[in-house]
Amino acid sequence: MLDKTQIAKRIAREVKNGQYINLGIGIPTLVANYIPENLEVVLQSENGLLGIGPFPTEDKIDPDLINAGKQTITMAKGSALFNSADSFAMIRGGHVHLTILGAMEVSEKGDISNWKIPGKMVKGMGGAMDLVASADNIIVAMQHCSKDGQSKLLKECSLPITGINCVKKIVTDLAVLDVLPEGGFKLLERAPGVSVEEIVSKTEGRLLVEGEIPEMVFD
Amino acid sequence: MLDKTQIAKRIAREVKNGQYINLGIGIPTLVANYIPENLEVVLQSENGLLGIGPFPTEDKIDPDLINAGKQTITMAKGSALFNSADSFAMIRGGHVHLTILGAMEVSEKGDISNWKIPGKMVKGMGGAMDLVASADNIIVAMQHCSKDGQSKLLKECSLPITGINCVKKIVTDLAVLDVLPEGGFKLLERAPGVSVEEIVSKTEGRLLVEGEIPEMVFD
Amino acid sequence: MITKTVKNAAEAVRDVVSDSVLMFGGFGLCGIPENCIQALLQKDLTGLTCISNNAGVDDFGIGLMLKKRMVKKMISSYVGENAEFERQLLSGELEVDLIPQGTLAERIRAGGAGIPAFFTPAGVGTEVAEGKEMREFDGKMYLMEKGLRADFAFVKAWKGDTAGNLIFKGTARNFNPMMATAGKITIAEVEELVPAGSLDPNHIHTPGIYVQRIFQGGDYEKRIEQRTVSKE
Amino acid sequence: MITKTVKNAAEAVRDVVSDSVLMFGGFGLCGIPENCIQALLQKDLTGLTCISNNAGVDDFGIGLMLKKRMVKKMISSYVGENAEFERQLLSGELEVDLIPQGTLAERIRAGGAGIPAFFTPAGVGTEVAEGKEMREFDGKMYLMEKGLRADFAFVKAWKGDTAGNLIFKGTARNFNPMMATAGKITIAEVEELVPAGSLDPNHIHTPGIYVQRIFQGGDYEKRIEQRTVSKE
Repeated sequence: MLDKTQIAKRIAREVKNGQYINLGIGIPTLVANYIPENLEVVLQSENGLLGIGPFPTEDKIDPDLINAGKQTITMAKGSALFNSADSFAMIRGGHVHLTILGAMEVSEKGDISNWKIPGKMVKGMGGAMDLVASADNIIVAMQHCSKDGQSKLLKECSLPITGINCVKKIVTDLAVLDVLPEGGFKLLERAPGVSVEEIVSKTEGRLLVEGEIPEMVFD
Repeated sequence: MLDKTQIAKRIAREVKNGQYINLGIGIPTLVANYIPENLEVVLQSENGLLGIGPFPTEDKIDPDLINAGKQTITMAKGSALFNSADSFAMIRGGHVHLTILGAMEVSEKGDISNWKIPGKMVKGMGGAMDLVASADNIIVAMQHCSKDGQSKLLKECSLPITGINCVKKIVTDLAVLDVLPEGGFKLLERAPGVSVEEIVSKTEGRLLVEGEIPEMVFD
Repeated sequence: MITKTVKNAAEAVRDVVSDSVLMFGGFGLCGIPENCIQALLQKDLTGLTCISNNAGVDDFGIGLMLKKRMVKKMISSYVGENAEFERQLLSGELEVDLIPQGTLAERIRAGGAGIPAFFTPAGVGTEVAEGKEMREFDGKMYLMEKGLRADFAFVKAWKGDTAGNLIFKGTARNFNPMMATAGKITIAEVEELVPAGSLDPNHIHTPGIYVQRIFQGGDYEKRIEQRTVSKE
Repeated sequence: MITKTVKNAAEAVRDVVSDSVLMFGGFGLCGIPENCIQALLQKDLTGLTCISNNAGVDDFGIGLMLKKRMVKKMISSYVGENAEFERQLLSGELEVDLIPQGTLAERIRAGGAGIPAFFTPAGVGTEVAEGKEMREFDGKMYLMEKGLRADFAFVKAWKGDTAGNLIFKGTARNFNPMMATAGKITIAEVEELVPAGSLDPNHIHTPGIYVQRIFQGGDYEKRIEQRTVSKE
């Protein structure tokens, strides 16, 4: 099983040179730490920054410089600031190449739920609905099952939807999977020590398993 | 009869303190020269400037600083630059209080034609259609009649329309007229030496003449 | 040059009345109009509709207005940092309209820009689309969303001049510039107020035409929600 | 940092082919991409659709492309300074789509911003409205207008960095920033190209994400159409 850091490390391998990337709150934010140094990428923060740098040292903290998770940040070399309308113009217009975000559920059609649990939790969708409706490539970082063992990779999402037919790839604590254009999950890799059988049993949606499924390797 | 300078001077009297104003090409541009010095107003240039200053002296000419008539200009104190989308957002959103522009024809319903003579002249509408569709107060500077003596204040415009029900006031070489909300021109003032009868005879659209019509006075 | 200066926050908010629609700039607690919020808290207001990306936290920002029960309705995209908010919402004391963040930003821009409606893909297939017109363009589905305006917009800038021109700092810009365009009366509080002519016209983010009142605020707390640091 | 630098205009326009849709920044001759236009004139292109507020003058700017019969269609708001244009138009050699200037600017912004359509009051009751959907909002009539994109957008900035960030000068900004967002490939020529990190992030008008290629242009003529001066 992968821990959060390993999920982030595995997702970082999906990043390509020259990409502009939006990272969601939680595990996705960690991805920034593991992008290979030889790749040149720019991180977008939907509250108005292209070029997120590392977290500041204590003496460099600036309350006027935060990311979408409200964390204090710095600006990378060559960054640019803009307002929220311009930020989502950028997102909606398809200029951001890759979006990485968390999910509560993903369906075999690529639908995603991550903003609301009726009667229980209402935090709001923030920028997630704009991001998933607009990005060409969406990778989800999530746990394969809920705390009580229910699969979160479903035939249909049970929670209110954030976006439809949008998720392209999922990295969970158990596996890496593609969402096929025609529907269904395709198993690509399994976490160290996790069997194909376990993944099959913990995936409610239609799962395609073809040939030998390699085990992920981490340094 | 008023010359162009006098038309501009007369229109300048309509300007109120604190207004943001867009001046069209030709006579409207001249209005800037006659706004009373005790009034604080800001001139908008739709190519991206709030705060048009005087024309530059020879040594201050900057090809990167022009007005919508492509004339070299300067920036007034406290001005701001922006792009064309932001400029028309400002215009369309009703933030510009007063628009002064030229016209080929105006109808008694306040329709205006000033962008095209079919088969003869096609310069384009530029920003005029946006301006007349958006401004609350539109004053037209124009000649009362064409060169061959035809009235340009009509029942219906004969040329392609720039905007409908938008002109509020007209200053011609002969007269100052309101366009009434219910339709029709109302004569307010006559040019020095011009009789009410002449204005009546040269106005094709419905003309309301009530009481004594004062003659304009210029210094 | 048209002068927009008022003395302080109290004078700036003097004519805000109950049941008004208000916009507040800021993302989380970053770039919020702290002085105006404090001045509004001094007034006896109820029934307000507040448009703001977030709803502050329990003891700061718009959270204080919620606690004082001044707010009838919130229009926001994310309200996750505020327990009192969640309580009022789940108990039905507070009306809430949750809007995707990009749609919220664009609706405010549209409101200020005289665009009554536009189409966006955000929210297609979700409960956000309920009751809204859907339309296909080039094989993709979109929702129609409408422009938003407010009776008063409260924005916070870094620098401003007496003509109302504003410059924001860092990511404290966020929703402030669009909201400045969408208020019937826009009130700007700035950390530093300078005479007109002191700011480079090429650096201005919000032209003065959008600002009806401006004042230099004080005592900015600029509270940080998630203080994160790197080791040296 | 992602580097966008190319050597010169010829390299920047290398893959522009006939029948492409091109956008050109500029208002009149102010802020036009002079170097890119010159490089395009060296190529054997026909059937181009050019989106530009104006069409240059007879012997400069896009006017030179018209003279060389490279252009099949112009999409503009005002073309009054170009006699050759008027001749080709009245003779039917050139297709022309005349669009209100604000609608043109907003359609380009919408194209770059993923907004397929929006409503505007400009053109209601005129021939611009013919064939377009009309709709009433709050008692006022509006037209539906669609977003515009291009295969290539050519923009001219004052300063730019190797990451593609742009700063414009004076009113040479005009249509350039929106067009930068609406090109599938956006090519920026700048008067001064500096290393990434040299420009203040708060002063940038066009973030580098929109720019695929950038180079430092030269020999700017910056021709003035209406030289107007005051006496001292």
